[in-house]
Amino acid sequence: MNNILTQIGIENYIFLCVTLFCIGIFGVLYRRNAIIVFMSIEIMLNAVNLLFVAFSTYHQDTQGQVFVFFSMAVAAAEVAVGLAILVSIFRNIGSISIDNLKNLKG
Amino acid sequence: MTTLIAIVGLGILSLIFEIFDFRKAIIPVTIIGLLAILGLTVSEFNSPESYYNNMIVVSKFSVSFSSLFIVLTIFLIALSHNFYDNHQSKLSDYIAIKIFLLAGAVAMVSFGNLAMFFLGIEILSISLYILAASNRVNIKSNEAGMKYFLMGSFASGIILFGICMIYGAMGSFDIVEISDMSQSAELPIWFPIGIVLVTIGMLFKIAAVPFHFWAPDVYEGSPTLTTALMSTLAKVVAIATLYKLLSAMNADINYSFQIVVVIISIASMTVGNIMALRQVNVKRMLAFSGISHAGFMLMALLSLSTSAGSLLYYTSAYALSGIAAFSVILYVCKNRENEDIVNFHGLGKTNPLLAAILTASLLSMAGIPIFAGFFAKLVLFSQTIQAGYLVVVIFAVINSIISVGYYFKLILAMYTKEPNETRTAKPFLIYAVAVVAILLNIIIGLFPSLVLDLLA
Amino acid sequence: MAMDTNLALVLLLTPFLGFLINVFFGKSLGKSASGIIGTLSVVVSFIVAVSFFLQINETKQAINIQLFDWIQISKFNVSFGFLLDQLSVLWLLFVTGIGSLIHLYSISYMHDDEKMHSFFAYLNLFIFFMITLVVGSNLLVMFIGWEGVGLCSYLLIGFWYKNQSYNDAAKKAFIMNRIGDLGLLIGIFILGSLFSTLDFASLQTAIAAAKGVDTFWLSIAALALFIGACGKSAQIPLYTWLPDAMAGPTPVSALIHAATMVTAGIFMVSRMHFLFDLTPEIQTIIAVIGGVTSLVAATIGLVQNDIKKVLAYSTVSQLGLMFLALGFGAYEVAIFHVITHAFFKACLFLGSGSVIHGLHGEQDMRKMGGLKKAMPITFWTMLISSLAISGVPVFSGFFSKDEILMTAFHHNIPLWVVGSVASIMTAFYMFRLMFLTFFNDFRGTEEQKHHLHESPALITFPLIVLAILAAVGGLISLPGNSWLNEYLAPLFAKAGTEEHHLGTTEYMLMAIAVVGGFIGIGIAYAKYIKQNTVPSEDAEITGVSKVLYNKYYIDELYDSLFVAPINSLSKLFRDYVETGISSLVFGLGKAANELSYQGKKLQNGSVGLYLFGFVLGMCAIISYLFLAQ
Amino acid sequence: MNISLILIILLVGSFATYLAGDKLASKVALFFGLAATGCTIVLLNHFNLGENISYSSQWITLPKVSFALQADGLSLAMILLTTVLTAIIILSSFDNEFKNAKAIYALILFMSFAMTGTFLASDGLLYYIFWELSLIPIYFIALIWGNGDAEERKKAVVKFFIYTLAGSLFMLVAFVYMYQKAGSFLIEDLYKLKLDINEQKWIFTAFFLAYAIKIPLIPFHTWQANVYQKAPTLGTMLLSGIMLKMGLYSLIRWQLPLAPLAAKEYMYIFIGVGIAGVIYGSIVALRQKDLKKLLAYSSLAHVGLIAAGTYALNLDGFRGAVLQMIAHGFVVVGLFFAAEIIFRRYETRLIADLGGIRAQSPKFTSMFLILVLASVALPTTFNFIGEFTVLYSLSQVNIWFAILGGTTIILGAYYMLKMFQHVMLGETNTKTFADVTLSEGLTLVIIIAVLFFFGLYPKPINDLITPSLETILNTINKYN
Repeated sequence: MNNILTQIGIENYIFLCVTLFCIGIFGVLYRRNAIIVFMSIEIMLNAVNLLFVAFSTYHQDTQGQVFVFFSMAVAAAEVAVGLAILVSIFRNIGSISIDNLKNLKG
Repeated sequence: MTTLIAIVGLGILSLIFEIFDFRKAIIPVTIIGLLAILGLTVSEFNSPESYYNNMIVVSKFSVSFSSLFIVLTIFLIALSHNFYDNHQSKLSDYIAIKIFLLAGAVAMVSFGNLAMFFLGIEILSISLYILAASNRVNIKSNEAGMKYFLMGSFASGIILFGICMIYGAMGSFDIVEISDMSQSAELPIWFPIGIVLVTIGMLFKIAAVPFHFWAPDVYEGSPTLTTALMSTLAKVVAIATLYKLLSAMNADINYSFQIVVVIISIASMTVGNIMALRQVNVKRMLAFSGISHAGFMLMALLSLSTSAGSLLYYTSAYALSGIAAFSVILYVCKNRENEDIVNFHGLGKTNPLLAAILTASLLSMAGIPIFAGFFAKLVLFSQTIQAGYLVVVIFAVINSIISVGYYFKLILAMYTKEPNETRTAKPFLIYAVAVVAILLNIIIGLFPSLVLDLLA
Repeated sequence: MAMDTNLALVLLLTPFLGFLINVFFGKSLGKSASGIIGTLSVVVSFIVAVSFFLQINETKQAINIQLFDWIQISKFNVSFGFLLDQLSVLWLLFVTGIGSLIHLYSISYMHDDEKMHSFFAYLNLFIFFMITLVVGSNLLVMFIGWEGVGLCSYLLIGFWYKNQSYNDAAKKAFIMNRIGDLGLLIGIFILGSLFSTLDFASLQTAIAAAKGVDTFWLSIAALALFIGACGKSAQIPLYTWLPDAMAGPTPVSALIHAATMVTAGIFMVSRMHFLFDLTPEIQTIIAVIGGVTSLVAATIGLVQNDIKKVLAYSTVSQLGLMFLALGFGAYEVAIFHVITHAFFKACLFLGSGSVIHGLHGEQDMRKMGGLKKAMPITFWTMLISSLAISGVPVFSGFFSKDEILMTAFHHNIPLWVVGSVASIMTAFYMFRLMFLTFFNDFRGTEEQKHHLHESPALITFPLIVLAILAAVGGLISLPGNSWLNEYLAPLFAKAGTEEHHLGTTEYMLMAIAVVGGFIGIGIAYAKYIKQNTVPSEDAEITGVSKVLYNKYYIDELYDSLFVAPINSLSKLFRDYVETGISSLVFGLGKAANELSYQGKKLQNGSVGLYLFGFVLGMCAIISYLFLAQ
Repeated sequence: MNISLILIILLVGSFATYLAGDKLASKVALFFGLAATGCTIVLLNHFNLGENISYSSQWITLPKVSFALQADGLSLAMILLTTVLTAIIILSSFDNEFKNAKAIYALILFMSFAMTGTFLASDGLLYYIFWELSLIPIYFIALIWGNGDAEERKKAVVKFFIYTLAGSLFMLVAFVYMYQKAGSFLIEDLYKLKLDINEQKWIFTAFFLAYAIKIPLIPFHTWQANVYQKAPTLGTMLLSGIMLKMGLYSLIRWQLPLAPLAAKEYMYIFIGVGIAGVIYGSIVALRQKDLKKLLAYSSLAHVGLIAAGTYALNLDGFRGAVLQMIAHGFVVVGLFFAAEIIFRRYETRLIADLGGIRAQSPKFTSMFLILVLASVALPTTFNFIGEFTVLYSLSQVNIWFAILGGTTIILGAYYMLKMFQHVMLGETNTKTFADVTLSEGLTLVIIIAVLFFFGLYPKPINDLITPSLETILNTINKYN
């Protein structure tokens, strides 16, 4: 493991993850379909997870990998809640486009 | 530590009660339980200690803030009796969720490790998403939940990324180690970036400009009790955590970072107050006032080393008056389709006591003397001037003047308008909560040292 | 000394007591009772005054009584005190003396008025304040009386308060006096800060001692004081209130606006003579103003048809003569004329009152005439007084006026001319008055005609007394050996020098004055007896006489210069400035609201936008913190 | 036995009044008002015997705030004014029928409690707290019991509240700033503070904002006339009689000693402002249609003169100002009460609708006239003493100030007599006007008695206030 890191270099991992993270952000910003927004958020989280792993290898320290489990679990829980909310929205207005959520404003 | 465990236990207990159908007993039991836990927590005040190799660190700071959270939760649960009386079947869920939320809150202020911090904030957030959307049939509630969820998880992503960066820089999640290392001269650039990202995430939670957009919508859409919870408990937790985080990370050393805080704080005050002026929906108005108060609280971050006590004081003052105000709102807007000011017309005649309480809490928020809000502002001003940011104080003053404008809109509606109909019901718990909350507010207003000296 | 104090208090407080009684019990006491009480209270003070007079005349010692500290100023205290010396006692004599006569007169004159008791209350109050003014031992105590008499004249001019035009006259009088009072106050301030005392005695010594004092400030002070005098004694430019003051009941005009109050200015100047003596330029101003006033007032008097208005203007003119004398430092001369004038002018007013009484309120001389037979006593008394005022020899006026003119001649020929012309005119209009009122045949309505009757004894008695005094009053200061001058000598250091030995010039002057007087009378006789002309109706008056009849349009001038501008300014402020400022204040609130309104549009409920803001903020912060540095 | 007793009496009184219920409220309130007055007099006596009647105790450790009440001649004089006027005001409203009377009387006592505190507090923050506290009751009094169109009233009152609050908040900032320097809010520590001229200028301005709005001085006066007009008369009395004096008192107690250099530098400007107020107020008063508004503007003129006197920074100025404060307090309360009496009879305050009252009510007329004369400072009334002393002090600064300020005795006479003429005189009014009732008469008589007594013998008050004023003057002159 270690030598791979030395070959490639931690920076590249960081760039990769940042790129992924930004892709996630742009996804959140530009897509209107709630499901896809969820997925973009997932991309963000997973980018971070990947970075965690990379760092933990870099530091030769397992805490980072443990943390990944935390964040996965949390992400799962979040999505579960999110989907639940989405379902009830779909029940109410029959659409999952977040552009329809404009009753509350001003 | 025991606090945390006890709280979780209590949450589970309330779920079990549901199974055995002791629905009636849930609220009393939880309240009693929480009181017991409060005692337990307070007893830990003078015995700072850390558990599970610094996962949880019990300090004066954590204890005092957790006690505040517990008190607030007690109020909120007491209020929920009347609030949920027409869907009893889910009562235990609501209570349980609130208690778990409290657990998250406590975890957040007493974390010794970023993992704990992350878990805490997620527990808090997720419970809040659920509560916000808890009124399934009401599209507004759904929308509020959805908006909060989307942005909240986005913010969590940012926080997570920040934590990751910090980890990358320090190779550890342990606060103590991190702060030790942060003293050393050369730090990788990731570390400050990480701190900033985490800070931004927390700023979102306390709804500071420009991360505040969610607050008004979510506050308006969510069930009123949830709004109360968000505007009091959630906000307080977030600011306390941010404070702890930054003081642990020695972020106040950096001047340009303080400039950012200054700008954000001024912006929050101003935007919050200006926007609140034209609101007709009371919850929405309080949301904006909450934003401005977030701005005030941020002033505490300008003198990290000294302002723990004053932050505690400000948050308690704010939260208590918020609780009092919301309990009146709960009473007034029960079984109404909205929370517009119209509903408050003539409250001064139909129900002088509650009107007086609401007035008092609003005056406290506006910072009129003998109410705690005044001293809260005073101590913050004093510290900020000491820190050399007179300009912030000037803005704060101007904003306090603006804020009077909309607080008084409500007071005027209560006293000068004719009542549209009379309310007969006099739910005991709401009265009790309102009175106790405002009394506490006045007491700490008259004897600020009670709170101020805790963390001095 | 204690004796004196008590006496002084009696002197001062009996009229006040009378006032209180009349205020609180007047109505229940009934008219006659309240009248008698009022009169008695003044008579008492008169007696006390006489006793003081005898004492002073005996000892030549001024009595100085200090009661208690009144106002504390950092540099000095002002105490409540009385100063009874030749001057004040002299004034007391004729104030209380004529006062009692006029009270007596009023008992009958006001008997038909339902508010008689309040009338007497006011009169007593006036006497009280007048005494305070005269006996005050320092400028501020004098100021109490000064303002007090102003108040009383306000109350009495507006005595028939249902008539708003009377109230206007009262208000005008009060405010014009106030203008003078401000001057007086300023003078007091300056003197106070220069010499840190306001007490007459100590001021005199202080000013005498003070060599280093900047004479500029002294002159300012003197001028300020003189402005005060102008207000009270109706001199140009502040004289216009006096003619309007005739709105009050006739006894009031006699007492306040002829005999006593209006002479307060002369009193004050003579009191402060030690100041004026040091400021010759101010004295010149005084002389000039006095002369001009006497002439202007006389010219106006020529054409007035209201019997009281004529007397009013003659009063102004006579006061002008007195100031003329003051201007030349001839205080005792001025005082002499004050006294004689008090006699004959009071008599004239009361006489006119009796006429008006006889005609049931008619004041227009064009509707009188031929009253000689109907009311002989009134006629004869008024005739004597008219002779006196016209300066016909042996009558009192002759001596006093002659003294003034002589003094004027010795100092300043042009002013002497002015004075002489004024006195000729005086002779003319006084006899115009007499002829129009008493000669030829009655021009009033039939109904009035057979009600014509002589007034009752209570009215005629004071007339007779005053007429006698007017006739013989001159004796107190005969040219050559003047009792008055000697009496006042201790007061006015250089009084003696003013004494003129009677040389040819003096006799020549007397002759001129007398001839002038007779010329005036003659013209009047020719015009109103020979040709038997009657002044034309207001509408037909034209040319110069129109200007005169309208008093040179001075009132109109003042209105357009001061009153109107202030009022329109007030309107401007009220309607525009006030609203302007307040809308400025509201404007801030409005602006905030507008901002809020715009802000609501930003909060448009779209998650996308919110997140965009979020990210934007985040980028801004990061770029500021990391990319900028 | 110390001065906190007065505060206790008033506070207890306000609760007791509220509990007493609508029937008894006025009586109970009057009782406590008189109790406070009596207590004040007793304490005054102790004070004159040289006893120390001040009270001080630690309150908040951090920031260091102590509950310090200090009684010197000046504050005692003001308290005497407050308590006596409170009693008078309560007495004056005996003939009014208020809805929810217990509340309004309780508020009155509470307000007088707060104002007393303001006059007593010798700790900056305590002072500020009382200062703000006094705002709440009058806000509700004016809002709930006021007269005229509700919307208009609301606008006026809210403007008043926000405006005054705005001013005082800047004062708070100034206090906090000084606290950072001095490490304490205690007045003596603040007096010891040596700030440089620029700091002083800022502090002076901050204080000036607070006081100029409260007093009010032009151009910060726009709230005044409307609120005076809209508030119920006893509210107006509280405002004009006492509350406005808080501002003037604070000039002497706080602003000038804390920023003496600035005060000296700006002296002429602020005297000018005061005198401009005199002239402006008098002129605006001339053409007012509403009796209460007219009185409001007359009050504006008078306080302008008082403020000018304080800014003259000499003993006479201070002394005259304080005397005039007290005198004006009484006379203005009397005048507003006269307006109220008329309103009770005729249900209007429009001068145009009045007139011809004198014939029907000799007693009322004479008392009203005396009050009018007092307010135009006729000698032997208390107001003359004050006005004379103030004008004298101004003449010490510059004779022109005295002359311009002196126009008040002309213009004042003009608008007051004009008002009197059109309100009271003229043809007998068709509507009958009952003469004063017992309580009305009593109230007016008391006021008039006070005015005349001190008009003839101001020495007691003079001796009371002079020493404290001298100490303050010394503080002001500490720099040179």
